[in-house]
Amino acid sequence: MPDAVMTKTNAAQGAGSAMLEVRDLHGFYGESHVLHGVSLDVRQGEVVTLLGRNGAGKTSTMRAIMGIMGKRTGSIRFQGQQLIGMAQHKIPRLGIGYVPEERGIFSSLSVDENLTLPPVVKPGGMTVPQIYELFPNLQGRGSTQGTRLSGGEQQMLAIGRILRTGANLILLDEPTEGLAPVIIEQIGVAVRALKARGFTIVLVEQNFRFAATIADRHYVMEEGHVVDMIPNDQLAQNMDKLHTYLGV
Amino acid sequence: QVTNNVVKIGVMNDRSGIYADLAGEGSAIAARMAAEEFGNKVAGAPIEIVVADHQNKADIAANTAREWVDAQNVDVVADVPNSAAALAVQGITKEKKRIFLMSGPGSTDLTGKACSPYGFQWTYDNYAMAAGTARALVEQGKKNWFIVTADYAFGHSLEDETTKMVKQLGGKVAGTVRHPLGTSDFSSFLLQAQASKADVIGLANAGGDTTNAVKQASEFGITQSGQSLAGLLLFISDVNALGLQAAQGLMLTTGFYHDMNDETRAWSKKFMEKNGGKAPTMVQAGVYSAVRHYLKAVEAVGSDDADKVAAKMRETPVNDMFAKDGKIGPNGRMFHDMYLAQVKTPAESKAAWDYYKIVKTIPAQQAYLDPAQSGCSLVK
Amino acid sequence: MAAKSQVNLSQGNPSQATIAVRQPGQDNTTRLILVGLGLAAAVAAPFVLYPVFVMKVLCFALFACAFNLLIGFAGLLSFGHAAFFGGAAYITAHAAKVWGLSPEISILLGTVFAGLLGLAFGALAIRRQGIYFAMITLALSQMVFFMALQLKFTGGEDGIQGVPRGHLFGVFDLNDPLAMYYFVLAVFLVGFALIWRTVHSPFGQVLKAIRENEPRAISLGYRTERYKLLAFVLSASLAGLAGGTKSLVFQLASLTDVTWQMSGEVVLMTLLGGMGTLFGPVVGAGIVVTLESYLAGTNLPVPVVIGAIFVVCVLVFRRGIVGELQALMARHRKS
Amino acid sequence: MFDVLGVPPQVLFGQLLLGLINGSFYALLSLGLAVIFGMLNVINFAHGALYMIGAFVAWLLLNKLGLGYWWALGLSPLVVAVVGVLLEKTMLSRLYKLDHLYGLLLTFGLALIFEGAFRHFYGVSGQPYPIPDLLKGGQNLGFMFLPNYRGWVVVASLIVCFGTWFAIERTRLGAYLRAATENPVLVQAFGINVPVMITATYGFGVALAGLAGVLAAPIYQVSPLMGTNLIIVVFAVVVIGGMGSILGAIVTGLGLGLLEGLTKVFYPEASNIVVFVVMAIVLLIKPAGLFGRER
Amino acid sequence: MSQDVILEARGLSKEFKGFIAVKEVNLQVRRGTIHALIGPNGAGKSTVFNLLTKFLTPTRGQIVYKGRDITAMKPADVALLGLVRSFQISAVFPHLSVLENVRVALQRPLGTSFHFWKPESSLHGLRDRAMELIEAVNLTPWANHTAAELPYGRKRALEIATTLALDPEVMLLDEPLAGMGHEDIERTAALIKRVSADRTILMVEHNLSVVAHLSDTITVLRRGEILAEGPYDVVSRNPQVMEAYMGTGEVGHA
Ligand SMILES: Nc1ncnc2c1ncn2[C@@H]1O[C@H](COP(=O)(O)OP(=O)(O)OP(=O)(O)O)[C@@H](O)[C@H]1O
Ligand SMILES: Nc1ncnc2c1ncn2[C@@H]1O[C@H](COP(=O)(O)OP(=O)(O)OP(=O)(O)O)[C@@H](O)[C@H]1O
Ligand SMILES: CC(C)C[C@H](N)C(=O)O
Ligand SMILES: [Mg+2]
Ligand SMILES: [Mg+2]
Repeated sequence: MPDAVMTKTNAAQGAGSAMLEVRDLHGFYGESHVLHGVSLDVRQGEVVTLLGRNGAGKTSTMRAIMGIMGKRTGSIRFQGQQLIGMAQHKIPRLGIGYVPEERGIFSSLSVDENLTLPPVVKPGGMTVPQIYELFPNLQGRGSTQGTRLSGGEQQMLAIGRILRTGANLILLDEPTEGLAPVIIEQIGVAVRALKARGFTIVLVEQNFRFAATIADRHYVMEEGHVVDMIPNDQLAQNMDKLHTYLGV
Repeated sequence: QVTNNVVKIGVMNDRSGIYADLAGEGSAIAARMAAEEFGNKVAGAPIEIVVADHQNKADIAANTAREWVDAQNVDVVADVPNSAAALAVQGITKEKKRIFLMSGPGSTDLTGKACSPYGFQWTYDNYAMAAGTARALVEQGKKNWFIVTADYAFGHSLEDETTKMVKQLGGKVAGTVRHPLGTSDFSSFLLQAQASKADVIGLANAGGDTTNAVKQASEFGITQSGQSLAGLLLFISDVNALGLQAAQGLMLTTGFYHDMNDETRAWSKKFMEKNGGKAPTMVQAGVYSAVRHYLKAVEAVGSDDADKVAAKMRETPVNDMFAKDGKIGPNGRMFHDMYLAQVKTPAESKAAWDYYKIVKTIPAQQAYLDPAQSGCSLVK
Repeated sequence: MAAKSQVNLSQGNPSQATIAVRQPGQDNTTRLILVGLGLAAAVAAPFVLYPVFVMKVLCFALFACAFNLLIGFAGLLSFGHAAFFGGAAYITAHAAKVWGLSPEISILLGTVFAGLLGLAFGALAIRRQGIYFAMITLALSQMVFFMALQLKFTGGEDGIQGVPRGHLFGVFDLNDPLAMYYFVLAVFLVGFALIWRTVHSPFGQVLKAIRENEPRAISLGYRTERYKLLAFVLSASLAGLAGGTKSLVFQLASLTDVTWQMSGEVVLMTLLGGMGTLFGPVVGAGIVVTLESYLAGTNLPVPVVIGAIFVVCVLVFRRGIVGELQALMARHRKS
Repeated sequence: MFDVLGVPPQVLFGQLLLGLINGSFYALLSLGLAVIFGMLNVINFAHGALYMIGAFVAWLLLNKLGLGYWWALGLSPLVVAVVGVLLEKTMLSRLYKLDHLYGLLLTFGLALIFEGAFRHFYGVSGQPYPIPDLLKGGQNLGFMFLPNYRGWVVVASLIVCFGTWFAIERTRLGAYLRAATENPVLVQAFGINVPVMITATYGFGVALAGLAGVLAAPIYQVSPLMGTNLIIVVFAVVVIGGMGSILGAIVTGLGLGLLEGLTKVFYPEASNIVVFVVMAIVLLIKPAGLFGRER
Repeated sequence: MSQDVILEARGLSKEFKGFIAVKEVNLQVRRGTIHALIGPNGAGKSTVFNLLTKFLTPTRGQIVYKGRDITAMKPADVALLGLVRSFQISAVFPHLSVLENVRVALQRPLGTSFHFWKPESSLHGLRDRAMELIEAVNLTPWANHTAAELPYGRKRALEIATTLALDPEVMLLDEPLAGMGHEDIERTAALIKRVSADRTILMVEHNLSVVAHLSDTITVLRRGEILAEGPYDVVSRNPQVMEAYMGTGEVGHA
């Protein structure tokens, strides 16, 4: 069924067809309890964004999914498999790729080494030439030290290296943070291209003008849980609501 | 009347280091054997024996001695192998008027510049070593020497006693090199010794240092190439550590050997039973002899007053399995015969610890320096 | 800086390379009471305990406090403080024995020497932080060790023995144990007071700031090297003061005081007592010294016990005794 | 024979060769330290103690089980590695979140414990360990007599050193190591089991120390303090080479060995401190060390 | 004209091992203005900041501040001359209280900072001034909390207060709004406007709407070189700038 008809409530029920299904997720950094019952669904081939103010818990949600957060309870199912309690390093091997907020390009590795670092976890990943095709800026920078690339190029590299692994769910955390508008557009182009190739994408964004150009649905987070879900084509109606959420 | 009604003997030596085998617990055992002969009571007071490990560190030795005397009223300190430590202890026992029975330390300063009215150097000293081993070798015509010296009080002293002796007999010392106490790799020192082309490489060190040096000398084909080695202070424990294969033929000077006569054999047998079958070194035998002599003096004067006891010890000759008619000089040197020995070949050795051939006996007067020349202020 | 290169499995801010440090406890009344009791105990001590032992404790306590000034308040871990402690001991001993100078002058010379040595070390080491700093100080102090081993005046393995205690200001005969004791106590108190003042001075404030965030301190116009260097020199000098005094107490200066094990020992004392607390090092020193002299009697291997304490402190007890107590009091005050 | 600067070549080359031999121990040990530091950012103060344990295991194998040198060469690095793994799992791993100085302090404490324990049971005097028959005897090189065994030590350590260097700098494994050093959490999030990698690295690093221990046994004898005497110099080597730099550790290790040899010829008194002098100079000119990159 | 130029870079260049991060930059910051430095990531903005404040030494070129060549100076000394910077990643003293954070900056001019024998009370005089500054960035309720407890936005505010405590003539702010939520952005922007009254500000910022309404002059960097300079509306219409930086503008920061 088309996203249009999907509302927040039946998003929860639509679990059956969901590729990623998060239920009542709680997350902690040592003492501090930062995720308070997050529930959301992502379906095969969708682009979904997490919107919310600073500290709303967007990054934490992603870290929780990847299992790189202190303690977490509740349920995270990926293609039916429970991720909570699974060994950290096994999670990515199911086919989940993570592009962190801070990009995480390695300065002690060349661009090529950075690109080929993440092990291939599934067949059907992109080849290095295909990646260069997708991100022309990276062409011929192969031997450059990773962190010598400019912020934007680093962002592309960070995304590119995940595409190689054949992961079919990709978590992008603020791909546009601190990027120049022109580069934001390039990233947008790339993400759409990925969607066309059938990748499923979860995207954290502050900048929803950008999000609006690529996403199918938007989850809004506040104080560590999801407070609303707005399909992209209903954005117009919900603008003012959204503005209050994000305090614009 | 014995102060606070106990005679406390502090046996201080290296219990964990390169001198542990030649002194260590063995010296404590020897001291206890002496006490037992007196039924652990003397002049009506019980004898108590405490031990401490000075780890070959002068400061630990000094602090222990100070605390023994100040806080635990120890009456007499015994052994203290390691001349540096012994010099430190001598300073304190002298100031605090306590008897000091030195069996381990070899430096002649202890009965020379640094002598004390309460200090007795019992078993051997570096002069005796030179007078024994060095003389013997020079007289065999090995006149050109190179000396490898342990870089502390003892080594320095042994180095110049040997040098004096060699020169005096018309030999020469081509060079010397100093190594830190407890060196594991002698290769670069031996290399210099080898380059010197000397006939004899004299090892002015002791215990583990000597055994290491000897082993590595053969590794670097020094002995094969015709230069001969001389352990200027070798103990039976060292020979045991080296094994006869490596040690055979070495000349050495000793104040005691367990297999000389029935008396020594009898005592040594008792000792070995208590000491896990290890034969007594001269240091350990010396501790027994010194402690025994001290206790006899206490018995005789019926007091542990240092001055009285020291005087008594001086006037009574020493007679036991260790020394026959030994005499104590004004500088605290105990004069007794020494023996020049050679290490047996594996073939010659019949039993465990059957290591030495006694080549000759060195009469006390030759073996030790005349107190008059010792430079000790107590001699007039 | 070192922290940038860390394997940091936490999400904590990696640019904070400073050891967990407690602020000195606020509770002043309890403090004053403690101080009062401490003083009383210190004055009475020689009548109850073996004076030489108490003097040893005081020397090491001062040594540890000096060290703590650096680790606790400037966030610099020096693994070479023995060089200052032992170096000063040699100078003092030599001055008193060979040059026949009076005790106070001899100690002063030792202290100054340590300060200058600190200046030299600092100049080299201050350029690096964290582990690098520790390694460099360690290596430099090892250099001092070998010099002590080889230079003539230090007497190598034998050390400088039979150092005369002499007459303080030409008046008080320090061979009298009590006189010596109160002299040492006075030295300790002076040193401790100086440290206390330093920590609570404008300079101390800047030190804290540098420890917290050096680039920011620079951007505020502080020439941070100079502050760290001054802290280092102060710490070194005080360590020297302790070492010089010790050499008179034991009338001996020896290699033991310049070994890296000695450097490690003072780290332990401080860690055990509580880094960055004013009284921690004193407590730590007291415990370690007592323990060592006690263990010497038993046939337990001293280094093993010491090492074990070290490990336990690092794993579960990082605040140290005083640190933990302060934390307790703090929690108490909250609830 | 001709003299070099008034020094008989016998002495000069002899000392250089001996220097090279010491150098290969420096190299092996500092290599282990570098690998560990590079990955865990821990200065492994226990390295000297583990080197000692390596030697002792060899000695025990011989005296308790009658297993000779060649067995020891394989087994004791293994044993040491196991010890290392246990240490890492039970203790070190709890400290990564904290300031690295705690790692230094912990391993310092461990060093005290190990050395103290062995010292308690075996005393500090060295236990002899025989040279394997295969390597007895020696070569007369004209300027000096080189015991075969010492020759072997040089060869063996060179092979191990450069093998390790290649594995880490030139292979994929190396890329993982370097990456995990920078950002373990992320590497983990790529599906690589970082904790295991870290543990393995520590195990490997200390195994190198263990190996050095076995190689050392026949030369330096087996004594509880054999590590203590060596480790600080090795620290200096690591600092000079540039902490964490593999190649730096190897090259500096061998280089300083030779330099020490030279000093022994021309100014023996300084031979103990020359390393530290060099360190001071290097730090003044290149604070990150000869091969180190400023991080 | 040039006499009211307070800070000037002449032919400033910085290479990192052959890689040129900043190339021949000539920059003139006029006294009393807010001057923005924008450009795509990696253009060299932060590097320029680091060069101007001497946290990096230029490979080539010269820096003139108030007619005086400061190219060879140490960063601390530059700060002493009233040229003070903030950092791209928030920089406070986490375990000091907010008050102490500000006071550390205030105490410097006293010249007693090396006096380890003076009591802390010698600093109490600074309290009132500190509180004023804290008020100015409305952190008063937080004054006695440690900086670590502050939320991100407040940390930036504290950082600005600390910088202000030095009463700098020129403030360099590196992405003062980066990673802030919208309400923080507005508050901080307002604050910057306020404090710009009697001083000069040079700032790096990606948030164009803020840049637009704050800055008098904008310099656009690209690959280490100056692409364009001038007031916002001029620069923003420059086709090169659009191509290199703004793009079609439809997805620029809200
Ligand atoms: N390592 C950490 N330790 C403790 N608390 C943390 C840690 N990381 C994040 N937090 C807290 O968790 C909450 C959620 O943080 P998170 O980074 O998920 O928010 P976010 O929505 O991603 O914000 P942003 O838009 O700034 O990325 C915040 O209150 C933050 O302060
Ligand atoms: N220490 C360094 N070593 C090598 N290259 C560096 C270094 N610092 C910066 N660079 C490079 O210089 C270029 C400019 O970096 P800079 O941080 O100035 O960019 P920026 O304009 O601040 O970008 P952003 O907007 O992302 O902060 C980048 O390509 C960067 O990779
Ligand atoms: C027991 C002896 C080997 C000690 C050595 N002779 C010394 O005087 O130091
Ligand atoms: Mg985030
Ligand atoms: Mg920047």
